[in-house]
Amino acid sequence: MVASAVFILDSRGKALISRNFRGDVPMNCVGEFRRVAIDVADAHSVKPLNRIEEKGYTFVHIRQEDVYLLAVTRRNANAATLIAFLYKLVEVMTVYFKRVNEEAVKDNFVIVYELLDEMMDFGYPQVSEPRVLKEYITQESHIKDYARPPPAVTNAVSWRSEGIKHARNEIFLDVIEKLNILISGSGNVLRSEVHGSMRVKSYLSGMPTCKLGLNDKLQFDSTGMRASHAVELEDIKFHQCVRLNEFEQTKNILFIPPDGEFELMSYRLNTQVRPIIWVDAVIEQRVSRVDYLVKARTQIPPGTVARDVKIIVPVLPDVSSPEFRNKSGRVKYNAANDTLEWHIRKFKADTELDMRGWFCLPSVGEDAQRDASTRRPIQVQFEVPYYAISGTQVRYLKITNIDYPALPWVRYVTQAGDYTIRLV
Amino acid sequence: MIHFIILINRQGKLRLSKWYEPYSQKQRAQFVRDISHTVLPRTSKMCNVVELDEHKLVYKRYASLFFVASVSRDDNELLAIEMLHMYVEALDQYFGSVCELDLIFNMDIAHYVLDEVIVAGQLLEPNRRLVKEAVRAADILADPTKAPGGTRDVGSSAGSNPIR
Amino acid sequence: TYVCRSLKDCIKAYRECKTVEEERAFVKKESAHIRDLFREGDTAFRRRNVQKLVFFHMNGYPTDFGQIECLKLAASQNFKDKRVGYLGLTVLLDENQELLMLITNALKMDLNSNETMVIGLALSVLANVSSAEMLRDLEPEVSRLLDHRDPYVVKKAVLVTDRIVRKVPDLTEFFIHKTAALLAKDGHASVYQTVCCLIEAICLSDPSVIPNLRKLCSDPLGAILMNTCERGSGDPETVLHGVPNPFLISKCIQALRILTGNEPTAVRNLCTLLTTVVQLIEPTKVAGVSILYEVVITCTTLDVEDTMTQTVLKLLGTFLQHKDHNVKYVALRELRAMVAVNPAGVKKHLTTVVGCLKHTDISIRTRAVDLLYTMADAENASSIIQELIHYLWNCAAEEQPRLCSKIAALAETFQRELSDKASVYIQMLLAADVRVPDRLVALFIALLSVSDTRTRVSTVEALHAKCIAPPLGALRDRKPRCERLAVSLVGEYGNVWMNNAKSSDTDSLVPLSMFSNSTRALELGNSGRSPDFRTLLGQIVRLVEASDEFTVGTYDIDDDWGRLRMAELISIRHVGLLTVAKLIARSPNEGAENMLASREVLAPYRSHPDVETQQRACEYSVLLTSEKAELRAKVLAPMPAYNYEDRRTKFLGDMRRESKSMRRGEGVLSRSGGGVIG
Amino acid sequence: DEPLDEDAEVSKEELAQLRAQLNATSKPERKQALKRAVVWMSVGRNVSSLFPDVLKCVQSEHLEIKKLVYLFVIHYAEVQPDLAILAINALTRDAVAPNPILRALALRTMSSLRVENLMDYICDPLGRALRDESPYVRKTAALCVAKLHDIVPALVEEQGLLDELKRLLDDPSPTVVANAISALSDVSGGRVDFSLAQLPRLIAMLDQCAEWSQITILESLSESLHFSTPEDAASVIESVTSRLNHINPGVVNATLHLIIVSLSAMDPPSRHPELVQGVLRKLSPSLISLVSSGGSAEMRFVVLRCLRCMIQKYGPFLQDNIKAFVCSYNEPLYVKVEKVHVLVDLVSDTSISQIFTELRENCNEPDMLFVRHVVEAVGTIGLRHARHADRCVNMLIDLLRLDEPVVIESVIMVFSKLLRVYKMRFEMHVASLLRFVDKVNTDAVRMILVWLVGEYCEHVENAAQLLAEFLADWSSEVRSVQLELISCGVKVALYSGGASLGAVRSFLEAVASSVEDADMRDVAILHARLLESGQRAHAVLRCEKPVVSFATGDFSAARVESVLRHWGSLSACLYLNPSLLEFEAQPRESREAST
Repeated sequence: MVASAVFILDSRGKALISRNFRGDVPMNCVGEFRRVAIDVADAHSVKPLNRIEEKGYTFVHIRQEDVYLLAVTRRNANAATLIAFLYKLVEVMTVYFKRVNEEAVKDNFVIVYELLDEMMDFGYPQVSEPRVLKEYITQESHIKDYARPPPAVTNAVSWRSEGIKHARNEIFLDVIEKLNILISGSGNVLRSEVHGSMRVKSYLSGMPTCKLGLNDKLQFDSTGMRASHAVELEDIKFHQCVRLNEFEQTKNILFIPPDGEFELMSYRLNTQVRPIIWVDAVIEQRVSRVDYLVKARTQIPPGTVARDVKIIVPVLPDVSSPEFRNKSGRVKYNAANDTLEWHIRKFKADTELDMRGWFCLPSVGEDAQRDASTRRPIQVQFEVPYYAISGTQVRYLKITNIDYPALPWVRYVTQAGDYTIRLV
Repeated sequence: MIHFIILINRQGKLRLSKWYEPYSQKQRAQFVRDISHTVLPRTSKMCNVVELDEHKLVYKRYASLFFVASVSRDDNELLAIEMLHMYVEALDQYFGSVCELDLIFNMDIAHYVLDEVIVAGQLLEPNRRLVKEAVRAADILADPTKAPGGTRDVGSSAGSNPIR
Repeated sequence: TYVCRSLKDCIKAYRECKTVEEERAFVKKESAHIRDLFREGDTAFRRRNVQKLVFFHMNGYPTDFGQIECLKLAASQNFKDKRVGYLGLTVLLDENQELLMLITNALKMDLNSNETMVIGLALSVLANVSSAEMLRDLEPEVSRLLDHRDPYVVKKAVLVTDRIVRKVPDLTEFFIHKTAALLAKDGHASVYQTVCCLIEAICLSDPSVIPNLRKLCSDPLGAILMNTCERGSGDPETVLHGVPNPFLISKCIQALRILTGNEPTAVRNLCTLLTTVVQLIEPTKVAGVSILYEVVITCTTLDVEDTMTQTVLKLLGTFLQHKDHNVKYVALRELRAMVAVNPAGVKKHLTTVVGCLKHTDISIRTRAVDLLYTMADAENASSIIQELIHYLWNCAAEEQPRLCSKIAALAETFQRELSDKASVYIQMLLAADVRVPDRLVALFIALLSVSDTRTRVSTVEALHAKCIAPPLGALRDRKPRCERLAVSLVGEYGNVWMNNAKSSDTDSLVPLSMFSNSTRALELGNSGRSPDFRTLLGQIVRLVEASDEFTVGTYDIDDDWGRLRMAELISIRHVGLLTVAKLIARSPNEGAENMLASREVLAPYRSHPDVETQQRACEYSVLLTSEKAELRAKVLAPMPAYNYEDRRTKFLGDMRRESKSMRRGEGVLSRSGGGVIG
Repeated sequence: DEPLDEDAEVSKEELAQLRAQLNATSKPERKQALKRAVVWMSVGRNVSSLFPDVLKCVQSEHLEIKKLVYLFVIHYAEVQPDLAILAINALTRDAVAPNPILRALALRTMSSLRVENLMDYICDPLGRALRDESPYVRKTAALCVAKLHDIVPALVEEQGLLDELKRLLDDPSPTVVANAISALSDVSGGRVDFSLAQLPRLIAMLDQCAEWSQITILESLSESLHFSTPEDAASVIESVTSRLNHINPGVVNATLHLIIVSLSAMDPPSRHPELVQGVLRKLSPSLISLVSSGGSAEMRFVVLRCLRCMIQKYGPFLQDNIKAFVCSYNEPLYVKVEKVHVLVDLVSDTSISQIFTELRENCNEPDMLFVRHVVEAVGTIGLRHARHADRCVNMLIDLLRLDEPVVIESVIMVFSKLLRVYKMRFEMHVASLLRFVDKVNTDAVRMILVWLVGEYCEHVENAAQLLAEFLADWSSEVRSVQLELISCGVKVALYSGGASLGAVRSFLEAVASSVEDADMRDVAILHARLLESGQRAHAVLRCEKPVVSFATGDFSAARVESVLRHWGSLSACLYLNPSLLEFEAQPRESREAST
């Protein structure tokens, strides 16, 4: 794992930030990167790794809004670590500046340099815990009353400092489940996958050790309890505050939470679920016009409501004069993406809606382009509050080592992840 | 003769292009890309002629803008450089003190001025005052409300740097 | 409801986009609205929308749907519309000549207008974008406008005529007298200057009219030239850095030059004029140099007398030392043309020119290389070759192929010994490797096929020592093209080499060195030693195996240089198999042992995924069986010699043609005499 | 509005103005100027001449300003080594400051100067720092040793700093230990020699380490451990499995790396089937998570590339998770392509139908580049699994009806391979492939068509006519096609005789006399001689060719081992030899000059 230098570039490939850690690549190597990854016909399908044999260096890059984050190396470095580091850099900068884009980087370039200085040394990643960094990298610091490096930097608990106090001891849990689904043109569900994430806002005093109980089959098995509504989580990932060895042996989830917001865990299930929104579209292309008929149906438990449903249907690139007829929701033609978007604010359980659209079409047009355009799938976005599609539940959250009342608050929501329906 | 003239800025963005030969869209885009790769990195100490495949390029930089012309192999390069300068002078006369923004927001005028300086790839008029008068006369014909001597609103050029 | 944005707002919004994606989205949206408005037949915003499309077009977005609207605007009676319509047409219509034909009528109307500005606009369009048919259709109108009272119209009409003459040559003769008449009038400076362009166009399109045209035009032109030089064109605003109207003066000289048709009396008259020009114009300011430059060009394209040549050489000497790099560039360029006129005079500058190879500017370096190449002769060729090879090591990759061709041409022209040529090729290959053009590698191989054993052996030995014997380094340190050549030469001459080493004792081989005084002389191999058969075979096999390494990951390297080398390394496998077959088939000790060895080597490749490799491995394994001895002897016998002389002649011919096309005045004015290299 | 131009020259006026501001009396103004100098520096404009003025600002009380000054100093020290020495005073002063942050900053800066003759100044502060009370300073010092070694290796030897580093391996702070490991591996070019005694402590330490330290420890173990018995390996695997639940994909990957390297202690897998299968079962959920849409596309790419080699070695152990490799429309092309490759690798009797359905679906994607890979995948399944070959061939022939040039070309491409594997079995389709001669523009595919005509001239009715068409425009073909034409010509001429015999003979003569490529000339002459030998040449040209085997997979055994040994590294993801990616000390140019 060795990065020679790290750059942040704008969308045209000009360096906004350049930090050379090992002095073994010239700073103008960015030009080479631009040639192979930015000034190319299809910049979107450029691989994240680019090898410049003549110069002997390799680029590893990720994209974030309108900037590129780029690491260069002259060794057989670990690509996975470099990518993980670049994403960590994005995460830290997001904590500092809310967004990571050209504007934010330009406005805060001094801080970005300071962060890079702490987060990497001689090409090796160092401190990357945003909460800890915030304790000693801030704007306008003065040297005399300047904070020492927080012991957390080098301690075993590297994510929380001693002596935190809160008037009300509260902890909020948000269970957010994303449904990724792919439905074929003939209506078969080719893939369905639930990605869960548990985001925590913790405002607890002292050094509390928390214990979390889920209705996970493994947890039940380990306690010997039998439960009918247990779910089988296929893979769980924990924040570094969770004691992994403990979980490995006893399936207990024990942790000392960082103060503030963090993602405690994420999990994945492959169980076959019913598509929450079912969409069917009929597209009829004639000589000088195209007609659309789109039907949508909800498949959620009675009493729940799908919110902000957006059904995005591809249209041909050269249409004009759109007309729509629909009883509910708003439909608009989005020329920028060659799509029509049907937006339904509230979509009740077990209802079906439909929408019709007409476009004019020039009689001459590029068939190849039109053909490629109609092969794109329908995409759906939505949110169903108070509902976890996997059935995952938080059974309890206890604080084991300190005796003070702390109430956990839990919310559930299911959202569309990568939710696509193929037309052909 | 001149085959084409393009104006690009330091970032390689095209600001104006005029083609005196029939090139396809694809070729044009390729030329612009190649030219910006070739011309932009050149330092002020280098000469104003550079060869790129079959093109002989003559260029001159004014502040953030490069004026580039592709000329025939046999052309007098020194004279071609002066021709580009003529065009810049003419723009200056028309706009007062021309800057990149003037050209962005008044691309039509940049074209009209060019058409009075260079036609069919040949120099038409070396006198910048006559050029300005010709463009003004056309302006008045297009919009009779513009009395002679009245200044034209040249857009948002306020507060930006002149290119010369 | 959508409000049609103003042009200014549209450009502003576009410029506010942060990323390329945002820009694209904005343009697509705006284009969709414009499409809708066009479809509805809107006229209120039409002009504004066409201007937006002109802006989008410049930024590379599709705008075909606006072309018809431009036509409508151009045909409008309203000048404001017309101006925008024509602008849209000249910008949006590129190759689409059919659509262009549709505006012929509108143009015809406008050329007959009473309004000077309308005529001027139409003439500009006609001059900038027009097909031969349109010009033919509108020729009567243009011809009439040449007599217009307003010089503003006349100068534009002259340039349209220039285009007519270029595109429709058969109309040329109509304009001869018109041209003369325009010069005779007491006209406007810019009219004279455009007429000079027209004269040039006429002479180029029909050289047979030159004598006639000269009779009519050269005197008035001469008068205009002298007048302007002495008194200026009467227009203080055309004075550049103290030089009166350099554009007009240069154009006059150009026109006069082409009018001479290289006829001795005419040339003498012109020289008299030019001598005066040289006295009147200062060579310090660039504007002055640009005029003197025309004088120099005249001297390099026409057969002028010696005094004039001397004057020009002196001028070029000062140009070469000029502090302005553009002038230096021009000097190098023209000195090259002077080689044909006065080689001795050019040679004086040799050191300065060699110094230019170190200049930071590639334009200057390229010119210096060309000049050195042209000024080479039997006497200085060796040292120039060495300078160029030295430069080959240091120059940019994209310069290398052309430079290699030049070095080869010099060696082929001036080196007498084949072994000396071989030495140049080897140095070139080691310096430029994959950038050496295929053709030169072929020429080198052809050369070896007709040279004596000693040259062959030394070449094989030298390349073997450089590319085959050492352990294989990292990919970027290898020289794939040299390796491939070395492998192929070992196949053809390896046996000769081994026999030679066995039969002769070391002393009988005299060391072959190429230039006793050169800095970078490469000693060709002359050790007289060679590896034994098994070792050599082993080394070839190692290279072949190494090339297998690169088949899987070929596309995971992202630079052209890397890929080029990969491709070269992969083809080493093909050549290597043939070399193995040749070595074994021609080996004198044709025992069962060799046959076994061969089968061992070839076996893994008989089921190779690459079609060509498998084909070769299978064929050669059959040929190398004992029952195929007779066929083998015939098929794998030494290859016949190349027709080296033909190839050499053809190569030098092509090089000469290329450098000729670099010279000016092709076709109309031809100089007598020429340089050795051309 | 800053002129943010790379390599734009900074004018004299701009420099003078900035210099004045750097020396201004007002603090905010100085700070602004300093910021601007650093901005220009970072976009590549040359402001090195401001070095002395920038250095003056180091007196400031503000840490932020100090950091900026030191950033500037590091950037220009190599260009202006004589000026860099001016910074030494300030740096040595800060190296003994009471605040550990400042001590570490000074040390980090000094060791980043990369100027040989300044390195003597660093020895004392560095020696002290390696034993500093603050772990923050010690962790910085550990890496400084590696930096120093990079510039003046002799000095590190001389000062005995490597022993100091090894001592830090027993430091109480896990972060310090991790950096000591990084430094040692940097110095030795990868490997750190651990004693077996240190192993339990390192593994126990994992639970207390920050994420990057965990990665460092795991990676260095993967590089350095050698197992004498499968049981040792199994126990290491056992002890690190819990790391697979870490949320940082970098940690998960490093864990996978160590586990996979340990697994190779059980080679060949067939000897310890239940052990190996058990481990693979444990890894599967993590592997699937890494390639599922939860992670980033870039990480998916890295894992998929390595995974292909893993499957080639251990068989289709993920065959129950086919759905994880179904391509999503929004994924970048580079991920889709790898997923399709993995699908091919996962073919088994149970998964084949599902995989076929998915591949057929993918043929409708708008991106033709992707479809090309899908078609190749269908062919590859046929190549590897004889019992599915018929099904693949039918699908390929069916795909021809799409009439897409890209699809047709790749069908022809893979079909040629199928023919070389199954010989007679699919010969009947050759004629229908040759119907598309006019639709093919890619050189590699044209070469295959030429090969088909030559190899199957008995089955192609119009072989002679096709050959004549090819010969007509041979000069416009690329080298590979021309080479193939030579052997195709001779094959057809020998088979059909008559007019083609003369045509081919004169063609070969033309090649021999005019072609630029020596190898091609040799081949042409060779074939001309064969042609002269008449029927005796048959035995050579139409000799029995062994079946080409594609069954083992896309990679050589050596490549598979190399990828698994370096799991997650660049060489593994790019399928290049690790040696190719290792940094070489001397830059290319200087070597050329010495030649």
